[in-house]
Amino acid sequence: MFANILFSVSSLLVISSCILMMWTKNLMHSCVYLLGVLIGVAGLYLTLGADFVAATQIMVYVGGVVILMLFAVMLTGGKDYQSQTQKILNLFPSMGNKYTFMWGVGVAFVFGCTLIYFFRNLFSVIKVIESDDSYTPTIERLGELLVTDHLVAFEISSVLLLGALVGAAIIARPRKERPAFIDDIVDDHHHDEEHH
Amino acid sequence: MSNQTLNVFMPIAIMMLLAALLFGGALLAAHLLSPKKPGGDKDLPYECGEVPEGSAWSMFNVRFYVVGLIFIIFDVESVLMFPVAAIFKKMNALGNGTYILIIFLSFISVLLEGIAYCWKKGDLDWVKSYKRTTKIK
Amino acid sequence: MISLKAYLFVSMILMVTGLVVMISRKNIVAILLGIELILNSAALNFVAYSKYAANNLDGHIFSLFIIVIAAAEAAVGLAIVIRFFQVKETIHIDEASELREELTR
Amino acid sequence: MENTIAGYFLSFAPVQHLADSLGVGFTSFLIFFAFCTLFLVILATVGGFGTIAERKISADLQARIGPNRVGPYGLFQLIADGIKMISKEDIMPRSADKFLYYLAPFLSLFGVVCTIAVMPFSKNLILTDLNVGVFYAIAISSLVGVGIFLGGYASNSKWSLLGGMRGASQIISYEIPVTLTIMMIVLIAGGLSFNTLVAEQAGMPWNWYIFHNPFTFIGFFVFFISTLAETNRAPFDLPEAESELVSGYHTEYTGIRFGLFALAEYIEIFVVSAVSVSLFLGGYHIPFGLLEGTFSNEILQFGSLFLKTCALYYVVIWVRWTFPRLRVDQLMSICWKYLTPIAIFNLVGTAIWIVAFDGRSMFDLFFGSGVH
Repeated sequence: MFANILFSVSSLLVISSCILMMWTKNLMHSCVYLLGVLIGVAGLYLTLGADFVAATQIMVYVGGVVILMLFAVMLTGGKDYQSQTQKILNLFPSMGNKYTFMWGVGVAFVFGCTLIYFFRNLFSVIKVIESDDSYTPTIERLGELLVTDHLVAFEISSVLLLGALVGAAIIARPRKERPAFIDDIVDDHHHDEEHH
Repeated sequence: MSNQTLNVFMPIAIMMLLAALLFGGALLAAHLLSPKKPGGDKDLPYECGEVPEGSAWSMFNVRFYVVGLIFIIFDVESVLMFPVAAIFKKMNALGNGTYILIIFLSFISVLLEGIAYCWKKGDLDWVKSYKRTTKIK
Repeated sequence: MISLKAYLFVSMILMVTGLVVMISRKNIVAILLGIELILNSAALNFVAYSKYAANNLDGHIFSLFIIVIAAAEAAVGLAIVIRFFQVKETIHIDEASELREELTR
Repeated sequence: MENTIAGYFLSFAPVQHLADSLGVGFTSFLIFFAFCTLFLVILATVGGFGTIAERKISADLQARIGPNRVGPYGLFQLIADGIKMISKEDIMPRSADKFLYYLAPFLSLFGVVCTIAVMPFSKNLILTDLNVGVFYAIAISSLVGVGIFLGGYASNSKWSLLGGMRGASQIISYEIPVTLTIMMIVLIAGGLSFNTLVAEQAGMPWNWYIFHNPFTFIGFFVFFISTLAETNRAPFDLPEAESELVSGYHTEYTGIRFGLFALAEYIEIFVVSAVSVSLFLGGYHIPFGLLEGTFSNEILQFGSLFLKTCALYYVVIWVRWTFPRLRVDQLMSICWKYLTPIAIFNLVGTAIWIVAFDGRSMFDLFFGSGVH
């Protein structure tokens, strides 16, 4: 019973936040709706008994990615770019102009149909296990899996993260617009220091 | 331990509900009790008594982003370490202590490399990272 | 009881929304938001199948790694966005049409 | 049955009888709801009394008297403050982002209140002893950072924005030493649920994890300093530094909204103190194992936790009136150049200690294993 309620509330939160996220023009609001989506997905994980994944979802996404997104929106001015010529699509501000909208719908439709066509047998092939409300804590089993079956992935992910850290730090590191100009200033500064 | 139901998550949901109720109730009480006298310049943002100059939503320093970047990588690494840490004691009791210690330490050593790199390159400095210049020929 | 199809439906909505956001928006940060949605839908599918079809925890491990990769992707992607903004002073996706920045600036 | 408060009560015959007629799920819901409300009311009251305690103790430290007009020793100052907050006009800046302006205090409060669900008040008075308990607590409390950032952003005031940016970057930075230090305790305890973390700290004070090995002793201070920064307490109160940033991220918040921010902050201090008591200082266990197993055990354990938490709370206030505020660059360098490397060092040291000495504590090694 509780699982059903939790599922309904979480999926409602996810779906409504998704739609609002498409709808809104304000990027800051988009990020906040993303927060709603993420919390809702964490609730769905809980209904599946995935407690650790749910907590990870909240920790990494809410504590990290969303804050990073908010910082990035602030740093880039938070403007959303629209073309001003559309008529009906002004009601759906985030949809771009009508060509991009048509492309989006068309591609999504074709993509979805293709996926459904290829995976149409999946629902009948997979033997779905009817499960009840029972819940088994996952963390110890996850730990064992991480140090046995998925050990290589576990260790390599740390290298991946190191690479991401180094790369992103190099890219985002603050530097001045015109390096040559700054070099002049620095040189002048050294020059002055030598004088004194 | 294994014979549990999803009801263990119920208090979390109830607490979320109660937080919303507390917030809503407080706002409602304030709405009913507080005076409402709009007008004047009281709804201008405070700027030391002067009329505010422009919007505050301007661009900000990249330093904040670099801090967030280092944070998120460390956060993710610590998240991955938690399940391993949770079974550390059990594995040690089973006699696999050295094995799991090597796994754990090799993971942490990569973390240490990351912090050493950022330290060396000055990403951890708040002020100095701005003075550094790169020469582009 | 909740069926597998309910999860797949929510996951589908996440996927489609992410796709629409990715395609229709012109702001690079918004596109990254769409990517997060798509990654979330994939992770949700993994966990759902892990409970209903496989009955082991491999799906949880996969979604953990998806979250890890999503975080790394967001960090690098947003760093590129910020650098791009410093060079071009806009983050319109159509402006990103050159392979190197002009050194004459 | 489950390690929750409902599971505990369902083991009694009358409640079991009730559950037979109402159904286990609904009975659990009723028990959970009653105790959630109770704990929330207790913590909100404690948070409210925190303001008085702060004013009284600071007055004491500065040889003043402090609030003494409302009620005996000024104890009802809390109610007076509450009435004042509610009856103030609610002003929103003209250019503010309305939606985010409403949402920000809610997120802040939400993140703090949700952590109460896993707080161990005594062995069975724990709302739910989740298997990922302490991890969940860290995760959900990171919402406070989002709330503070959005509060600063939505006001569209320069002071607020500066405070919000500072607050967000400070809170996320100091989460790293906190997480690593908690992981060190998880290594020793062998589990993430709060009852597992507290279980082996029973009995004598030298069983507390702070005295487990030298690394945990350092780790306690790392944790304490980091939590001061996490909760925006002085000397880390940069997001709301009065002398630099008018009032920081809540400059534009008036009346009850400001009150909710302040309430969230004071509850968070209490929660964080209780978490550090549970991790390092024996948790709800009564020192020297006095009166363990007697009838009123749960109440005494609750009292033990409460007293330890209040002692730590006193230290927090004491620190506030002793140390001057840090600069922003000092704040960042303390986090990234001192606390984080020390936390990693502690983590490595503890891991090696556990493998080398088979998980035995320092005291155990020195004085044999007979003392417990």
